[in-house]
Parts: sequence; C-alpha cells; structure tokens
Amino acid sequence: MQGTVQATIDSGSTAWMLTSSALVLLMVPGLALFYGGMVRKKNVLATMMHSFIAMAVIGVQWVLWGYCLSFGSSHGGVIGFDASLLGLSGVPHTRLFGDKGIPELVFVMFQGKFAIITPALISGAIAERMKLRSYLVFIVLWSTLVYCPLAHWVWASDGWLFKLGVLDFAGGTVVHIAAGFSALVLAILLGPRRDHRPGGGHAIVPNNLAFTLTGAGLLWFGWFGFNAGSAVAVEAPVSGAVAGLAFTTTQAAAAAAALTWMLVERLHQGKATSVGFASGIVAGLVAITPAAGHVLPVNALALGVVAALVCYVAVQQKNKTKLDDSLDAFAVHGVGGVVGAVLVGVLCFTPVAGVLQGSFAQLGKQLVGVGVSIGYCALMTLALGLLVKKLFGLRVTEQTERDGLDIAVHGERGYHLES
Amino acid sequence: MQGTVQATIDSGSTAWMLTSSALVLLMVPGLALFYGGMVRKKNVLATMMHSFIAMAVIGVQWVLWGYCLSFGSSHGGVIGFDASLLGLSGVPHTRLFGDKGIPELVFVMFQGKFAIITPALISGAIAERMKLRSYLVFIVLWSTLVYCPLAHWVWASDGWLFKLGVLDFAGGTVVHIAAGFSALVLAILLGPRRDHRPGGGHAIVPNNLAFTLTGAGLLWFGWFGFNAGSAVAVEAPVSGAVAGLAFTTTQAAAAAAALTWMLVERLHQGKATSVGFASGIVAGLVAITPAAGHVLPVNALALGVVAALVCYVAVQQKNKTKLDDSLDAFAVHGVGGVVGAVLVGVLCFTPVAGVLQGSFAQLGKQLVGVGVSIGYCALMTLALGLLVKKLFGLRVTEQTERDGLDIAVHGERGYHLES
Amino acid sequence: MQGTVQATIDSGSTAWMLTSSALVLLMVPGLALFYGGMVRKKNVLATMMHSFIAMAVIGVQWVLWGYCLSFGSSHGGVIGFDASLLGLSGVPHTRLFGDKGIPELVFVMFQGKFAIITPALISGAIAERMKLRSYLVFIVLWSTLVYCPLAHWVWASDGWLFKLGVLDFAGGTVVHIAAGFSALVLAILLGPRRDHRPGGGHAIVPNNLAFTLTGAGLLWFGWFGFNAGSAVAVEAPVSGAVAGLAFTTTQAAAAAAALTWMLVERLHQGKATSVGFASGIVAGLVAITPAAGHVLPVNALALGVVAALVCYVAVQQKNKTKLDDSLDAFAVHGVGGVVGAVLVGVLCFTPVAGVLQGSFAQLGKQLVGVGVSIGYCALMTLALGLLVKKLFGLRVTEQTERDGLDIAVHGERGYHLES
Amino acid sequence: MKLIIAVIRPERLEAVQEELQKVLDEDDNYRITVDAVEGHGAQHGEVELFRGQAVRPRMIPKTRIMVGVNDKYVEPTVQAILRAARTESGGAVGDGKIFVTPLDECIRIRTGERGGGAI
Amino acid sequence: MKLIIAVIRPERLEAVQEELQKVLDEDDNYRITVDAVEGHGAQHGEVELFRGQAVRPRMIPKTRIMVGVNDKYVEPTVQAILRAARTESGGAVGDGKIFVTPLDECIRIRTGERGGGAI
Amino acid sequence: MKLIIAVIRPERLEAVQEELQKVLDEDDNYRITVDAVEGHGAQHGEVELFRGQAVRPRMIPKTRIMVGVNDKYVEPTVQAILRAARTESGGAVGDGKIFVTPLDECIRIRTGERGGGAI
Ligand SMILES: Nc1ncnc2c1ncn2[C@@H]1O[C@H](COP(=O)(O)OP(=O)(O)O)[C@@H](O)[C@H]1O
Ligand SMILES: Nc1ncnc2c1ncn2[C@@H]1O[C@H](COP(=O)(O)OP(=O)(O)O)[C@@H](O)[C@H]1O
Ligand SMILES: Nc1ncnc2c1ncn2[C@@H]1O[C@H](COP(=O)(O)OP(=O)(O)O)[C@@H](O)[C@H]1O
Repeated sequence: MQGTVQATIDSGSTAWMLTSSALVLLMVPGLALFYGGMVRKKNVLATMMHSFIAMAVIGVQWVLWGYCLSFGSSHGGVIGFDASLLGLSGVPHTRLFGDKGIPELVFVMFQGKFAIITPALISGAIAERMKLRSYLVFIVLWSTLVYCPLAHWVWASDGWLFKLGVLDFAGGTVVHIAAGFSALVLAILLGPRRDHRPGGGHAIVPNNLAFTLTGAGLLWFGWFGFNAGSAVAVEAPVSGAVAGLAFTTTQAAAAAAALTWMLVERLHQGKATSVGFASGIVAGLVAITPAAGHVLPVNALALGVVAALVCYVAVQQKNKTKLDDSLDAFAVHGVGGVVGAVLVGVLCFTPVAGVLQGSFAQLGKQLVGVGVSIGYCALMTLALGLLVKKLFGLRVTEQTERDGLDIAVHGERGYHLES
Repeated sequence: MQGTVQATIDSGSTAWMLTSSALVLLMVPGLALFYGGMVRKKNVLATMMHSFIAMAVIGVQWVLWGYCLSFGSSHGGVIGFDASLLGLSGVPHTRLFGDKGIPELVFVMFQGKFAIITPALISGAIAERMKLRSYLVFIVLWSTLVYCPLAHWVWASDGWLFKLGVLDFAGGTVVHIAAGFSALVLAILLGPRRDHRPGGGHAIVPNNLAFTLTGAGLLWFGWFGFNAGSAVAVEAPVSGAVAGLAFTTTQAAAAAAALTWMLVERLHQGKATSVGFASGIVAGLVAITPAAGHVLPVNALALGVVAALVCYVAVQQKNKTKLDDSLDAFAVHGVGGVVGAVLVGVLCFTPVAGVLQGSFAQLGKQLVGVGVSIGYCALMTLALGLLVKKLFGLRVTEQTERDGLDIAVHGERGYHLES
Repeated sequence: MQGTVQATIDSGSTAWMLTSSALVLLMVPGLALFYGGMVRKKNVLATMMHSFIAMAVIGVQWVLWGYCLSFGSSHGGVIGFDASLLGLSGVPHTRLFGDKGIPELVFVMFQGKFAIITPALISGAIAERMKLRSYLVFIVLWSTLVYCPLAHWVWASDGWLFKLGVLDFAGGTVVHIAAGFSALVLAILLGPRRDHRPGGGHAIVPNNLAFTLTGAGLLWFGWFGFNAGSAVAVEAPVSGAVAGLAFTTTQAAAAAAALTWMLVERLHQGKATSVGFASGIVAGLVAITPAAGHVLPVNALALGVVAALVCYVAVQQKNKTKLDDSLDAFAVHGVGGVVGAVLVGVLCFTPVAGVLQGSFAQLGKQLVGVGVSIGYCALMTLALGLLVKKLFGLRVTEQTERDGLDIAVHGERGYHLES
Repeated sequence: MKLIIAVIRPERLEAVQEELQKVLDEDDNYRITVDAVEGHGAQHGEVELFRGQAVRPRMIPKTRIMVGVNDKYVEPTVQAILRAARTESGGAVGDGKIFVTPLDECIRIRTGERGGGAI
Repeated sequence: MKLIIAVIRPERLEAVQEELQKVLDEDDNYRITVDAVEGHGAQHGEVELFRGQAVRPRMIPKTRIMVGVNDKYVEPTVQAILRAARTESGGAVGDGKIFVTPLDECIRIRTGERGGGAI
Repeated sequence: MKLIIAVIRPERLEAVQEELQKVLDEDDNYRITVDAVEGHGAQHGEVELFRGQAVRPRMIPKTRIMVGVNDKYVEPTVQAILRAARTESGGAVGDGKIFVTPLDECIRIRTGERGGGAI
C-alpha cells in the first residue's frame, strides 16, 4: 500500500500471516465456547451456532463482495469498490500485497477473519431469544453496510479516518466499538429475556463454565494472531519488531486485566468468579487491540488495569438496569473498545507521540474516531434492526423461548447425559 | 524433489511447515471431540480414544517404517523402500528436503500427521461396537498396506499415479477416499449397532453436541495446516503464493458448504441442526482438499456448494439402508472425497487446465485416480478386515455393547456429574 | 547472546517464535482441561482457575521483574539483574536477541510462557483443598525465588549450571523437575484430601474425562512450540534443523510413551484407561523436553518407552502411600523430568556425545543438574510453603472442602445441567 | 398426613412454587422436594433431528414435586398445583398428574420431632 | 388405586415399556414416569480405574419407574414388569424390586378430573 | 412393610449408609435406592455469582433415599437415619425429613418372591 513495492515474497512474513489468519479463525469457536457456556442448557447450541454461522455466511460474503467494499479502490474515502475484486476474480494468487512480501490473498483472508468475528461478538447481546433467520439476515446486512465501510474508513490507505490519522492497530473501533455499540442497540430493540430481572434472580444460570474458561483461553491464544498479525499494516517483514511489540502488549494487558478483575471482584463481592476472570481477560484483550503496536509493555499493563476497572463498573451499572445485554457484549467490547481507543491517544509512542509524551493531538483524533464509530454503528444498527424486525420479526415466540432455542429452532438438545 | 536444490534452509518455509505439522496434529483431538460428541454417553471415551490411539500407534509406526514405505526410493512406482529410512536412522537432521529449503525431518513429520489422521477418520464408521484390540491391529496393518502404498503412488515423485498426472493436492484420494471407502467396507463387515434402526429410532442420541461443534471448529482451524502446508509439494518458498491460494480456497469451500447444508436442511427438514452445519463444514473441507492449490477462490465456493449437496443426499440415502456408518465417515469423507477429486479435473487452472478451460484430459486422469483408490482400498480393507475378524473377532460382546465400551473396555465413565 | 550478532531481523525465525510463544500459552488452558476433568464436579472451576490464574499473575510478574531476574546480566552466575529490565522499560522493541534474528521482546514472551506454565503444573498436586489466596501468594514467591534463579542457572549464558555444561533443551530441570518436586513437597505440607484413601476408595471420581483427553491433546499440540521453539537457544535460523529435530523427537516420544502406557496398563490392570493414555502422553512429552534437540528420533522412541514405564511404576508406588499428589504432578512431571534429564546424558549426540557414543562426562553433568534442581526446589518450596502456611494457612476449611471449592471460593458451580 | 406427588411441566415449576407459597405458609418457608423425571403419556415429545433423521424421544422431560402435608392442607395444596400447573386456556395434553398417598409418619431430622408438627 | 414403584436395570427400560404398553393400553398411551437413581444391594458395581487404582463404586445406576394404576391393573402391571425386567435365563442379582403402595387419590391436572378415570 | 423416604444433606449420605448397614444387615447387603433432588424449606441455598450479580438459587441440592423395610425394621431404620443425617452439635436447619409410608406389597424381580422375604 504505502511506499516502495517489494518484488518478491517474504516467506517468513507469509508464514506468520497464514498462522495469524488461522489463529483469528480459531477465535470464533473460542467465542462459541465462551458464550455457549454462559447460557442456559436449553440454548447452548443456538448460542454456539451464532458464532459458527458467522464463519459460514460472512466467510462467503467476504469473498463475494466484503473484501471489495472494504479494501477496493476508495471512492472518496467512504467506500471501496473494484468490479475485479468481486468474488476475488481479479486477484491472481501470485499478486503481492503492497510492499509487505505476502500474497494479497493472504491479506484478504486475514481481514476476512476479522469480518467474521465482529458480528459474532454482537451475538452475545441477543442470546437466548433472537430468531435465527433474522440473525442471519441482520449480520449479512450489518457486515455489508456497517463493518465494510468502517473498515474502509479506518484501515484502507485512502479511508477518511485513516487519512485523518486515527490509530486503530487491530480493531478497537472497527471491531470492538462497532460490535459493542451495535450489540447495545440490538439488545434494546429485542428487549430482555422473559426471565431477565435487573439485579439478578433465580432463573438464569450458566450451563457450563468450564466451556467459558476454555473459550477465554482460546480467545487469548487466537488474539495473538489478531494483534501481532496486524503488524501487516505497518511493517515489513510483518513478523518483525512491531509484531513482537504487539504480541507483548497483548499478553501484558490480558494478564493485568484478568488479575485486576479478580482482585476487584474479590474485594467488592467477596468471591473471585471464573466468569469475572474470563471477562477480565477479554476486557484486557479488547482494550489493547487498538493500541497493541503503539504502546510500551509497561503501559499495556496499565491499560489492562484501567480496562478491567472501567468494564467492571460498566457491568455493575448495567446490572441495575433492565437492559439485557445477555453476555456483556456491550459492557466488555463496547466499553473496553472505547477505553482502548481513547487511551491509545494517551499512551502511544510509535509512530506518533501521545499525551504521555506531551502531545495532545492524537488524543483528539482518537476521540473523533471513537465518536464517529459509535454514532455510525448505533444509527445503522437501529435502522437495520428495525428493518429486519419489520421483515421477519426479531424475537422467537414465547413458547420457543421457554422451551429453549436448541430444540425449537435446531431440533436438537445440547446434551443427552441421562443414561 | 523436482528442480534445482536450494542449498540452505529457508526459515520462513520451515516456520510454516512446523506450524502446519502442529496444526494437522491438532485435528486429531478435534476429530475426537467431533466424533466423541455424537455417540452415546456410555461410549464417549472409547470413541475419542480411537482417534487418540492413532496418534500413538501410527506415530510410532511412521517413524519406524511408515515414512520409509511411503517416501523411500521407489520400487517400480509401487512402493518405497530404503533400509536407511527405517527408524529414520539415515536422515540427518541437517538434511534438506529437495529444493524446498526445509529439513527433511519436518517433511517427515508433516506427512506423518496425515498418516495418523487417516485411520482415525475411519473410526467414525465403527463407533460403539468394535473391539479395541482389533482396531489397533487393523489400523497398523491398514496404514502399512493401504495408506503407505497409496501415498507412494499419488505423492512420491516416482509413484505411478503421480507420474500419470493425477492431481491430489492434500489428500482427496490418499486421505478421504481411502478413509471413506475403507470405513464403508468395515462398517459392513462389523454390522450395525444393536440399537441401529434404518430411518431413525429412539435409542441413539448424541451425548454432547457442544463437543461436536467445538471439534468441527478445531478441524477447520487445523485444516489450514493440512491444505496450505501441502504447498510443500509444489513451490518454494512453501509459505508462498500457492499456500495462500490453498488457504483461501479452504476457507471459501468450508464456509460455502456449511451455509449450503444449513439452508438445504432447513428447507428439507424444517430445522437447521448443528450436526448438519458441522457436517457441512467437514464436507466442504474434504472436497476442497484435493483441489486446494489448483482452483480459484470463487470456484472453491462452488465446489463447497456441490459437496454439501451431494454429501447431504448421500447421508439421506444411507439413512434408508441398514448400513450403520455410525458417524458418516463414508457419506462425508468417501463421497466428499470423490466430489473433490473429480471436480479438480473440472475446475483446476494451475498447474494444468481443466474442463472449465476446455481441457478434458485432467478429468480423465482424476477418474483413474478415484477409481484406483476406491478399488484398492475397498479390496484391501475387506481382506484385512476378514483377517482381523478371523484372528480376534471384530465386535465386542453384546453385553459390552449394551453396557457401553467406556466401562467395559476402558474401565471408566466419561462423566461423573451426579453429585 | 553467544557469538556474532546478526544485524537484521529474520522474519522466518520470528514467525516461528511468535507461533511457539502462542502455542506454549495454549498449553495453560490445555492443562486446565487436563487437570479440571480429573477432579470432582464440585472443584472443576477451582482447579481450572489454578492454571488460569498463573497466566494472569505470572504474566504480570514476568514483565515487571521475572525476566529481569532470569535473563538480566548475571551476578556470579547465580541471579540476573538489570534495573533497565524491570518492567521491560529498557528493551526497545527494535532490539534483537543475540544473533538469532528475532526481537528480544519475542524471546521475553517465549520465556514468559514457560514461567507461567511451571507453577500451573504444581497445582496438580494441591487440587481440591488449597486456599486461593495462599496459592496466589505462593506461586508469586515461588516463581520469583525458585523459578527465576533456576532458569538463570540453567539457561542464561552466564548461569553456573549452563557454564558447567548441563544440557536442558526445553526445561527438564527448570520446568518439570522444579514443578514435580515442588509439587511433592507442597502435597506433603498440605496433607491429603479428606476423602483420599491409599489404594483407592469410593469417593473421588473424575467429573469429565473427555476434558482430560482434550487437554492432553492441546498439551501435545502446544508442546511443539515448547520444544521446537527452544531451538532459539542454539541455532539461527531458529526455524531450522534443530527445531525440526526437536519437533520430531517430541512427536516420537509422546507417541511411544502413550502406546507403552496403554499396553502396560492393559497387561497389568486388564483395562487400558484414557487417563492412563493421557498420562503416557504427558510422561513422554516431559521426558523428551530436556532432550528434544539432542537425541535421534529413534532414541526418542526409546526414551518415551522408558519414561512411560518408570512413571507408571511411580504412580503405582505412590498409590500405596498416603501421599495425595492429587493429579500426579510429581509422579509424571517430577519423575519424568528426572528420566529425561538423566537420559540426555546417555542418548545425546549433538552438540556433545553421550554414553551411547562412549562418553560418560555428560551423564555426570546431568546428574549434577538433576541433583541441584531437586535439592534447591524441595528446600525452597518447604521454606515458602511453611511461610505461606504461617501467614494465611494452606488449607481451606473442612466445610469448604466438603461443599467444594467452586461454590465456596468462587461462588459458582461448574455445570447447571439439571433443567 | 399425606404425601402429595405431582408430575408437572418443567416450565410450570416456578408458578407452582408461587402458589404453594401462598397456601402453605405466609413467609417463604413452604417445604417441597423436586426432581427431574421423564414421562410417557398422551403427549408426544419434541422430535429431534440427528444426522438427518428424526429421532422420536420415547420420553418427555417432566418435573416431579413431592410435598408432605397435614390433612387439612391436602385440598389447598392440590388446588394450588391445579391452578399453577395447568396450561393457560384450559389445560393441554401433558399437563401432568397429582397423586395423593397416605403418610404414616413424618420425622424432622434436625430435632427428631414427629407427626404433624414436623411436616 | 395403587402407585407402583419399581427399580430396574437401566438396559431393561425399553423392554418394560413394551410390556406395559401391552397390558395398560391398546395404543401407545400407557402412562409412566421414570427417573434415574442409584441403588445399593446384593449386586456389586463395575469397578472403575482411576489413575492406576480401582475405584469401587458404592452405588449402581438403576432406573426407577412409577406407575399409578387402578386396582384391576395392579397384577397385570406387576406381571408385565416381572416379565420384562428379569434378566434372561432366570434372573440375576441386581434385577431390582417392585413396590406397591396405596394411592388415595389421583387428579389429572389438565381437566381436574379425579379418581380412577384420571389415572 | 413400610417404604421409608428420607431427604437428607448430600454430604451425609456416606454416614447414613454406614449406619443403615449396621441395622439392616450384618454384611454389606443392606438395600437402598438413592437419587439427587432439590429441596426448598427453611434453609437458604448458597448464593452464586453470575456476571457480577448474586443469583439466589430457589432450590438446594439434597439427596433422597428410599428404603423398603419390614415393620420391625422401621424404627431402627429411622433411628439410624436420624443418628447419621443430623448435623453434629445438635442439628441444623436443612437437615431434612423422614417420611414413612405404607407399603402393600414388595416383589423381588429376580425370583418373583413376594412380601417380607423379598424386601
Ligand atoms: N398413571 C400415571 N402413572 C405415572 N405417571 C403418570 C401417569 N399419568 C400421567 N403421568 C405423568 O404425567 C405426564 C403427563 O401425562 P399425559 O398423559 O401426557 O398428560 P394428560 O394426562 O394431561 O393427557 C406423563 O408424561 C407422566 O410423566
Ligand atoms: N428394600 C429395598 N429398598 C430400596 N431399594 C431396594 C430394596 N431392595 C432392592 N432395592 C433396589 O433394587 C436394586 C437391586 O437390588 P439387588 O439387591 O442388587 O438385587 P436382588 O434383590 O435381585 O438381589 C438395588 O440396587 C436397589 O436400588
Ligand atoms: N413437608 C415436606 N415436603 C417435602 N419435602 C420436605 C418437607 N419438609 C422438608 N422437606 C425437604 O427437606 C429439606 C430440608 O428442609 P428444611 O426445612 O430446610 O430443614 P428443617 O426442616 O431441618 O428446618 C428441604 O429442602 C426439602 O427438600
């Protein structure tokens, strides 16, 4: 994209990008386990399927037109398009991506996994009550009309936010703010589950927290591809210094956030829960995402601590309301994404200086990026949500919700452990 | 193998091949979860152990003589052998593999994982009723007398099918057709489970479909190593353009097939099951395997759609018979492998042109490859199956089948969730 | 560290080290599943959390001071220290590690994962009864005062055991002997679980052996990073011949050991259990760890066989005593680590010759390394264990132990599968 | 004293508990024991699909409640269960059944108390 | 009316259901409630191995069936269970037991019907 | 003959079995059937935390035992349960309850034997 074009393939960079793409794909089953463990037994499959379905449908959409819209030639910095990119027909497998020494197809794949996981993240807010058909249509529309433009604005070299200088290393705005705030709007449109009670209650208990912990572990693992692979945007070889930095800050932030959440919860509630610990992991990973290649490891620790504190408070506050963000997609991804995207402006040292080094300019840009993402995603989700509601309705019937979506929608039960 | 020999190691290619080998190994636990979730609770461990045992026994066999028979100097294109390869004693760790810039040992390992997973795939057809001892002996014999020769024919540079020009990028014939048709024969020899009823029934329900979905996710993830790692046969650096292409087509076919299966099942049966979705994933991955580095991404989508349709019909047809291919090893791997191996001849554009580009020659070669694989595997499995039956019997006692293999054979129960 | 410094980054080596670091991290959730499946239902989360907590707390400690103590400038070969390494503040992300062509931060991360998993391994001996607070404090102290010095002695180029010539490719002494013997001491200090009976009993049954098998699979997968990544100490490019050798021997030893355990158990007890098989996998992996880059593949098979036999006997012997090494951390990691560390001296062929090739010198050095590790770890663990006992007590209350740690300590239950 | 055993729809348990609370005790301490069972009757279970085939479960998940009551509470308890366990709009196949069996003795383990006071 | 409670081997449930169907109703709508229990008696459970040691389970998995029947169906029901639940070749330790207890009242929740007709 | 049904704390099962063994049979073959249930009574369950909120379980896990005994064994059995199931230091809320119900008939499936000898 930028700079001189390297004529030959760099096998090391390509190796790392292939690996990273695979790692990001693995985050989807990881998310399925993370979310699937937290719902009631009768909805475990339906919840896992939300993530898996995104692999299939966005997997196809990305090849057909998603990549084209996100990374095709820019039309005014607003949207990409190249007829030759539809179906990737105009991307010979031997064509390299910019000066990074990797095949463009590998870049396509890496970006495609991001496009897959983002709508899957949203599904945490709508668990246990959304219609399958509506979910499917919604995520295709959302990916096309929300994700692709936003990715273009922030990551394409001609995107208007990119040109403005907004930093988003691996998806604080494009992925987490987008997913988190869209989740919020969709949860409001859907309304709470019939057993949801502000302040807790008896009825909603997680079916399998061992799955949730395992899912969090897979997410942590896959996130190294997510963040360290995103060095593809800034450096050749891709598996170089920035990738190493991003890997390190990712690890530091996740560890610090998990530890913080555990300690805070222990102090505040008297017990350190595994769900809290897992939420801490995710909050740290989310918050470091926009910052991974821009901050020092020790500042990543601080970022992790702050993210855990803020998200913890967000979860607590949300619990007092009627809002049923069932698995905290908003409180962790939305809020954590904002924390990260803003703090980049404070903590960054490369390629530009942040507040810590006396420069306030970047912070301003970050606020613009955050504001634009929130506004665009919230409005568009509202519009798309209402459209889908009009077309198919958003919620399953009360009977289906009571019986569980597994049996009613998928004709299956998650477990048969009786005999 | 072909061409000039590169004198030095290529660290990027080696990195990718190490990663790919590890990824393919992970497919085995993935398969264990995929299969293990679909059997009854009383057989979950026995079923998972089928896969795990292959890791151990073929892991040893491959080092001792498997690699030697598959990739040793060719004897008439029919079988390989080099005394120096027995126990890998004659492979100094510094020796490179052909012109690919990777240590030969890394190639040995990569291929060894394929040898492991192939018999493990077969185990899907014989679940819940085969004797452990017979399984163990069978897979050692099968791997030695079926897998190794076939791998030699198709993949060794002097193998007769290779010289004929049969294309099999990553194992459509050697792995999937071989496993699928051997599974068919073995399932017939074994006979159905006592509770098996054509057209369904009450008794056989899956114990944990969350495992099955997770397993499918791990398979998808690992398959990137399987297919994109197989670029080792055709290009240096290995982590280059062909690997990128194979990665892309793998993703596209899996996504398209899963989506297709879901939609077809919804239309045909009224519900979109998670098992169907997972079967779609696997069908797509199977069918793209022989084609991964030979077809365009958009054609991979088409291949995925066709594979899902054909395998869906195959499962439906099989369900009307008495054949108890318990976890659809034949209907997915056998049939999907044929779909892929044949369609390569239609869709391929590199290194040779297929029917789409007006050339029918390759299709003919593919049909030969498919026919030979089916014939050889079916006959040999029949012979070996009968031999093992004669020696030890194939089936557990009726009492063991009723009580479950976990407690009867392994002295364990999968879960203790009572208190 | 040693030798001439390579001025530029090697993207292939870096790709492999990033991958390896991620793989080693994944071993921690793998261990959580492996251990978590073997405890009673009421302790599944608490047991998994032991591993996860190590990711968080040692993750932070390693960045703050762990790396500094292990790999800072040596003070008399006994401990490392550089003020500039505290918080990694003095490690610019562009600085390379020695002559290996990888960023130093990547080396920091790779080593950090080892520091994380080692205390997590210990947790197998103290399952179902240790206080959370005491565990947390203990592992921080232990990592700082036991792990870091030992890593310095054995792996830092100025460490006294390193200079003595002790070989420990990937952590036979530093990781497995250290964890295993510390586990033994801690288990003695804690005393047995209230339901523990020498020779078996009714009460203690594993809640989910499918988890245990899956965990063993993830460990096997991750171990390729552990061992083949450890080529970083000896060769550039890192993803080269030694990495390939280490990968091969790892695979061979694990397969041989699992097969051996299965056969021995079948002969000795009449059944081949999945837990036994999984223990065999781990025993083989543990034993090959110190030897991975030093022995031939065929000798790795032999090493795996011996490790399985010795560890099998160790488990049997331990079962006759009152010692409650709940999940066999000592019998597998401690004993297996000794087997491996000693047999290196017998089987090694590179970079020095062992007994097999007629030289007894290395064996002597290995015995010193083993003896020193055992002595230091046992004594220090005794001291730290008594200290923590004095400060907070080691055991939960009897009521908590009876009710289960999940509900009492974490306020959660692992499963809600009732309705 | 009677031991009342009722088989109801799982999703009705919450409602039944609320009604029982009203009749059995002014505060929260009505006493009841519940377990998950499977039933077979006129109602047919949800068909499941497995590997492309319909699997018709022989049994349907039900919830069973067991309440020991003094004689004068028998009828109120039965009525409470009837009110809460019956599907809206007049009952549906599968709503379940109430069995009333004689109870000779009841002993509170905590105190050793016997008879009506121990219920 | 009687409430018949039988403890049987889990693998015999299918056969028992088939026999009950014959005696209780011409079509499929015989009524029964089943749960999984654990029993201790003369029979000893399958030994499990765990980490190299034999673990002897105190309890053996059993299936319990509960059937409410009118008096004239008591004997046929008992006979049906006996026929189907007994291990081939004359019964084996662990085949289980049938308990017949009095049933004072039976109410169909759907309709509120009482007595014999509601069974 | 009586059918004794007791609801106890799960952690007391082992002790109860030991006591029953003493009174019901000199060797190990006392007979009992056990299942896991959930109870609601004076005792309140352990609060769980889920996603930052307290989840107060309506029900508490309990263990239910069912023993069929001949009349002269009723009192010893009740006493054995009382001894073993009561929390040390004089009983605590949640210790549970014993119900004694009449048993009209008991049949051993293995042999078809009936009455007191079959218990
Ligand atoms: N006579 C009986 N004995 C045992 N259980 C019964 C009996 N009658 C009904 N049940 C239980 O009640 C449940 C509902 O009965 P069903 O026949 O489906 O409903 P209804 O009586 O309202 O038509 C059954 O699944 C079964 O568990
Ligand atoms: N008196 C009893 N009270 C409660 N349950 C009993 C009684 N007798 C038998 N059972 C149940 O029946 C099962 C089989 O009993 P067992 O003594 O093993 O068989 P058998 O009577 O044929 O010798 C036991 O496991 C237990 O669950
Ligand atoms: N009348 C009853 N009917 C049904 N179950 C009861 C009854 N009384 C007590 N139980 C069972 O016994 C358990 C303990 O009762 P609880 O009231 O907590 O203890 P206590 O009677 O010692 O105060 C309850 O959870 C419930 O399962």
